[in-house]
Amino acid sequence: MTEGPSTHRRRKVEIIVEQTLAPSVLRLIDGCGAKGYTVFPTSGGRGNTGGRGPIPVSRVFDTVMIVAVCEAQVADRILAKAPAVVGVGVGVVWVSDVDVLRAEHF
Amino acid sequence: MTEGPSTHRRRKVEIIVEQTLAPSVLRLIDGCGAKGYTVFPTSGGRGNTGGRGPIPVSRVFDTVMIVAVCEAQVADRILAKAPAVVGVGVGVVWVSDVDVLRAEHF
Amino acid sequence: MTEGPSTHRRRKVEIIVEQTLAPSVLRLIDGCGAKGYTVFPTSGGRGNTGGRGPIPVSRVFDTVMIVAVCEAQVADRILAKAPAVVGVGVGVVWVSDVDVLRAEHF
Amino acid sequence: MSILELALANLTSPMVLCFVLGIGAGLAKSDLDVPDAIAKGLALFLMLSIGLQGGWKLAEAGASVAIAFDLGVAVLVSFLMPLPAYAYLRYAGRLDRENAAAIAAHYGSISVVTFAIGTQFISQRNLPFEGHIVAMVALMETPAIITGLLLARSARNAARDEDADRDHLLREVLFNGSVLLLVGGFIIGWIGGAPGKAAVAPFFLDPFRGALCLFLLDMGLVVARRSRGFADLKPPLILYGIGMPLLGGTLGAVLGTGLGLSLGGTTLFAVLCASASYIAVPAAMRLALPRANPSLYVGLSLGITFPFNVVIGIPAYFALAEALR
Amino acid sequence: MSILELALANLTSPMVLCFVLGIGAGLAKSDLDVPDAIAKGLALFLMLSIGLQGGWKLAEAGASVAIAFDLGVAVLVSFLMPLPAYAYLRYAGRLDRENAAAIAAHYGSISVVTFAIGTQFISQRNLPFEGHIVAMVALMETPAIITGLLLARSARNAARDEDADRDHLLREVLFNGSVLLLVGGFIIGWIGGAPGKAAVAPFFLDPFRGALCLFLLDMGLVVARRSRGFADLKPPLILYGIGMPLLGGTLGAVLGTGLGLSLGGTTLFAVLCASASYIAVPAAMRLALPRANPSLYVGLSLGITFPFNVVIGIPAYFALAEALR
Amino acid sequence: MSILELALANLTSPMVLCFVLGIGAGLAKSDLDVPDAIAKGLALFLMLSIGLQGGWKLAEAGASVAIAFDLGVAVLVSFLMPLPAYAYLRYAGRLDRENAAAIAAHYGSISVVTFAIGTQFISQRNLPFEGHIVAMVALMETPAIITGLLLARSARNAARDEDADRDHLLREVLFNGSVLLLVGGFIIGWIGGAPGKAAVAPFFLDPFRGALCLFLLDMGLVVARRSRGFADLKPPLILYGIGMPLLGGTLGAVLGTGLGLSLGGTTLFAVLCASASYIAVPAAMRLALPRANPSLYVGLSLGITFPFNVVIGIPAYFALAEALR
Ligand SMILES: Nc1ncnc2c1ncn2[C@@H]1O[C@H](COP(=O)(O)O)[C@@H](O)[C@H]1O
Ligand SMILES: Nc1ncnc2c1ncn2[C@@H]1O[C@H](COP(=O)(O)O)[C@@H](O)[C@H]1O
Ligand SMILES: Nc1ncnc2c1ncn2[C@@H]1O[C@H](COP(=O)(O)O)[C@@H](O)[C@H]1O
Ligand code: NA
Ligand code: NA
Ligand code: NA
Repeated sequence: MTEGPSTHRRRKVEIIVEQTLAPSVLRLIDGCGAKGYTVFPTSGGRGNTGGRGPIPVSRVFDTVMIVAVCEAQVADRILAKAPAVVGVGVGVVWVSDVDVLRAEHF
Repeated sequence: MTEGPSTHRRRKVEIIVEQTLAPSVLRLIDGCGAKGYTVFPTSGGRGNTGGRGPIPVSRVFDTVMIVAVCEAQVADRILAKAPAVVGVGVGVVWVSDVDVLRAEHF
Repeated sequence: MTEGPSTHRRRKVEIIVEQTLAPSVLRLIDGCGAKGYTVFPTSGGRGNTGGRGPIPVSRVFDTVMIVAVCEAQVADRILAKAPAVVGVGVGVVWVSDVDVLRAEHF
Repeated sequence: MSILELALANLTSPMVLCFVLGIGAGLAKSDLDVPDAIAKGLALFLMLSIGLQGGWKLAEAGASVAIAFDLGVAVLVSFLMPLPAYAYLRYAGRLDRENAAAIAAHYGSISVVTFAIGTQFISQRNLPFEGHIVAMVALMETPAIITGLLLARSARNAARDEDADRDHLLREVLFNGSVLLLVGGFIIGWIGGAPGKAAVAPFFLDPFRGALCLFLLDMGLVVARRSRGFADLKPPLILYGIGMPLLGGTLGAVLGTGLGLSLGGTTLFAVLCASASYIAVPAAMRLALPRANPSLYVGLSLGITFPFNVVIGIPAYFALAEALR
Repeated sequence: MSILELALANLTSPMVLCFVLGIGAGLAKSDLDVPDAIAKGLALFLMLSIGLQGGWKLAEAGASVAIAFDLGVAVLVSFLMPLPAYAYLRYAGRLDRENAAAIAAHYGSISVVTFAIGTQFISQRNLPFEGHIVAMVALMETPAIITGLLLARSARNAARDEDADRDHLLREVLFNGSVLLLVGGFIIGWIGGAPGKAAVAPFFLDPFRGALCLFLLDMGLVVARRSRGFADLKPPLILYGIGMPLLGGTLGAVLGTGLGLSLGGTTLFAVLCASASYIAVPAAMRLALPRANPSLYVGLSLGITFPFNVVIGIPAYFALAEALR
Repeated sequence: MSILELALANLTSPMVLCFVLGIGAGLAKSDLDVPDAIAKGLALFLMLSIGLQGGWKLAEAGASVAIAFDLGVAVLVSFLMPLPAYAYLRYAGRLDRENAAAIAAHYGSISVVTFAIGTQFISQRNLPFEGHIVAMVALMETPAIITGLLLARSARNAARDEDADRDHLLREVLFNGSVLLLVGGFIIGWIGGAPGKAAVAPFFLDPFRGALCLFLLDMGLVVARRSRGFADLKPPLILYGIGMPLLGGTLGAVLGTGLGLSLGGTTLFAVLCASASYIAVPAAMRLALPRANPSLYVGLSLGITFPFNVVIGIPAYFALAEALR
């Protein structure tokens, strides 16, 4: 596995939820000790609870993707607590490895 | 490789195509047996066929990214069939490993 | 590690910066020899320099994510030069492995 | 004019025809599409404009104790309307507590767009209406959410970060955007009076109906595109989606007449009682009752009750209000 | 007035100047930018408004058999115009079948924005025009796509999910958004007549030219920003981008005069024949002929023909129509 | 009318009340939200409209040497105003060179929205103003950026791709969108004159104040939502945020009177001198002085000076201009 100059192994947690739940997820991520996150808009998708395109009048059901890159223990804590938030409603969670520059940021 | 609590190895397929082709790609993904996907807007990019920023009058050439997390065999099937759709026009495809929560969703 | 039919190992560099810096980053990526990139809008995030939601009057502080999939050496070059651009202001950089179709595109 | 003639006249208005065009385009799977930002911008415009128009009317007419009494009645109606709805949905509709409560909350609340179409129906007939009806629009948006939550009581999921979420919900309910725009516009209109009106009428008043057309085009598209999700609606629920507005409209017409409102005001109060929320309440329910099925509550309020009110309900409530005088 | 005077007068209109401002800003690499959603919202507005205006005119004038005949001629022209275009592009332009067919299809179709500028040119001169010209706009959008596909025939890629794609294409062609808005607006205007017009004119009629200015500002930016892609255009193609609208405009002026249209109507029919699509047809071609090069077809229709028509073509077709009377 | 009465009258205008509504909604953490695209679309509209209005006025009044002299004075003021600001910020505010220079640049430049509110304040009083004041708006946007950069001099980061970035900055400064819209609109208005005005006034002139209301609602939301970041502002900086516009406004009123501008024109020139940029200059500073803290410069110009000017400053400069006659 090629490594760039002075990178550090971290975990990238990606969570897709309805935007109504996004604040709860962000609180959860903060609470687990992640130093940052980024929120991305989606144009819709399909999953177990059916398709969800953008529905202009009521954006309630739109989904966002929340990405947090963090240390492995933090990621484990997020994964352990995530089902309580994304388990009830709509949502998927996955995690993968990344190598970061400027490790103190993560 | 650190694994979060009770996660399951899957493949994440990412496809960038012009949005005109998106419906064909989504049909292909469905047809290969993926249980879900998410579509993301892009703000443009550059590739073999030149740069493509947002062109307001005619959104035809705008690209989207389609992400599907699925079992390895499903991913292989998608990769095998993708060139027929993305081969002609504009488009790139890549795939990587992720660990998912709630395996039954993928 | 499962590999799809005829894929090729590459590195995916992901950079989140304020959009004012995006042109500098894209020039850097081009200069390092990447054959393409894609820019994604974000809906905001939080990091070392505080939270940044969308601020309609002045989009200066909005961030974008730039994704470039490229050969390992190109990625190393980007990582080596990135701190000069993202080091001063706001920004994070990470990199991971992906397997691409149509290797000649990357 | 008979109800049928009224309904026909209503059907030839550009507003209703644009709604029909949107439905047609959506069912034909056309690529016609109103960008989100435009739809949201139009909604902001319509709500602020409705608020201003109410304020200007009140500035002309002046405030009074009678008005405060009317407003109190409106709030009470919004609190109580979910009760019969819940009873029907639990027993005739055979729904669980959470779904029944979520749907019931939608019908105690109101639909600003239905109200806007109602005002155009009234002003096409050159009838006046009381400015404080607009204050009712704002006041009736949220009380039913509380009734709904009380009905669903302990059904919420215990595992989640309840306190933070409750705060979030409270803020969403009290300071939700449409309520602030309606109330804010109302007060701005009231304070500014005639000079304020003269300054901004070319933006907020004259183009109102045209903007409503474009918004209804989008609404039609949305209704048609969500219609697949409406397939979950069984006959007793569809019956509810038509019967409940008729019940609410009748109640509103009777109460409005009793309160001594004008013909226009009575009709609009009936429209408020008959209409169901599909913006503010779904957002609150998604947060507070995540296990309730949105296809049911959005399906009923947006897919059945909204089109029914736009095409048939409004002229019917008007005819009833006229008959009751 | 000579053609030159007409062209000069045209050049001082705010619409054309806004287009020039957009081109200038784009060439200077300014950060000036019209958000996508606004550009799309303006396009919706313009198309619905054009449809309504046509419908209102028809409601005043009344329908007739002569009108149906005019419409038939317009459809026929749209079907046949790609033929000479294809011949030129294949033999003089030395293009392959797919590219030639794709470009030809664009010129059988029409540009709604060019038409909108034409209507403003006409109404600035206080000339009337027939309402059913607007129906022609809708009817001429799509027939040329079929001719184009027939010309390109088996050139499509066999590996793709053809049936589903053909369905998709058919739906896109038949129910494409701009056709639905034009036809829908036309019918809504026709049904609603004068009362409908009174209700929504402050939104759809009075601000029309101003909205067109903002839209053309964006068009100018787009043309300038895509101009690097236009570098692929060789002299025979550039010649085509100017010669083809002149041919189409002349044909339209002659046919319009022959059909007995008014001066305004004849000019606008000429504008339709002269203009080339850059919204609906590129979308269809991208799907149906993915191997055709979009830089060529968008470059020609948007980069050469559109500016040519806006600045020089429209006054020229008007002068010709006047001379033919 | 005393300053207090003027301020009170100003406070009941729908524009200012909408700003207050936005601030209230933002502080209450309401979900009220103006989509980005709408806010940006409104900004485009307002700037193009201001440009056009100036051009139409100039077309009526005619150009002259005196006008060119006025414009020269305006440019000079914009170049020099950062100097006293920088001195204060360095010594009383105890800021480092880069932050002091960045903030100073903002106050030499202007705020188009503050200017727009000023024009409405003036026209509500039926006072005329000179069309070329609008040219000043465009001319005063950017000179202060250069002064700011000279003050910060070698403070830039050497590691970055300086040449390319300097090019980028130069282009951003010279061809920045708002300057192009103001200048472009001005020229289009000037060339088009009365006929151009008649064509587009229903879009660009009549709805201007209403559109400004919606834009200010959004501004209020932004100010309130960014207010947490303003907490970094220490008392000497807050004093600066109020004292600097008072200094600028006084200078402007004196100079304007000296130049022989009308009462309206003098007030507006004072408003320009008093206002601080929060769109063009932050963008330039972010690129040129990345180490300067945006919370400081945006906090001051948007969080302190903008609200101060809107609520108190404009009436005060008007009263001063009146007193100086
Ligand atoms: N750990 C992280 N995970 C995901 N995104 C991050 C992370 N840290 C920072 N970001 C993103 O990068 C932006 C700038 O980060 P910073 O330079 O640390 O303020 C933030 O606004 C986030 O969008
Ligand atoms: N396998 C998947 N791959 C990518 N995105 C998915 C997948 N499954 C679900 N999603 C996304 O998550 C959202 C909610 O999924 P669900 O809770 O399964 O309905 C969907 O609308 C998709 O946007
Ligand atoms: N190496 C790459 N890394 C990231 N995105 C890419 C890359 N190559 C192409 N893309 C994206 O895919 C689109 C189409 O690429 P192409 O078909 O090569 O022109 C581009 O506009 C980019 O958005
Ligand atoms: Na109700
Ligand atoms: Na044509
Ligand atoms: Na200033």
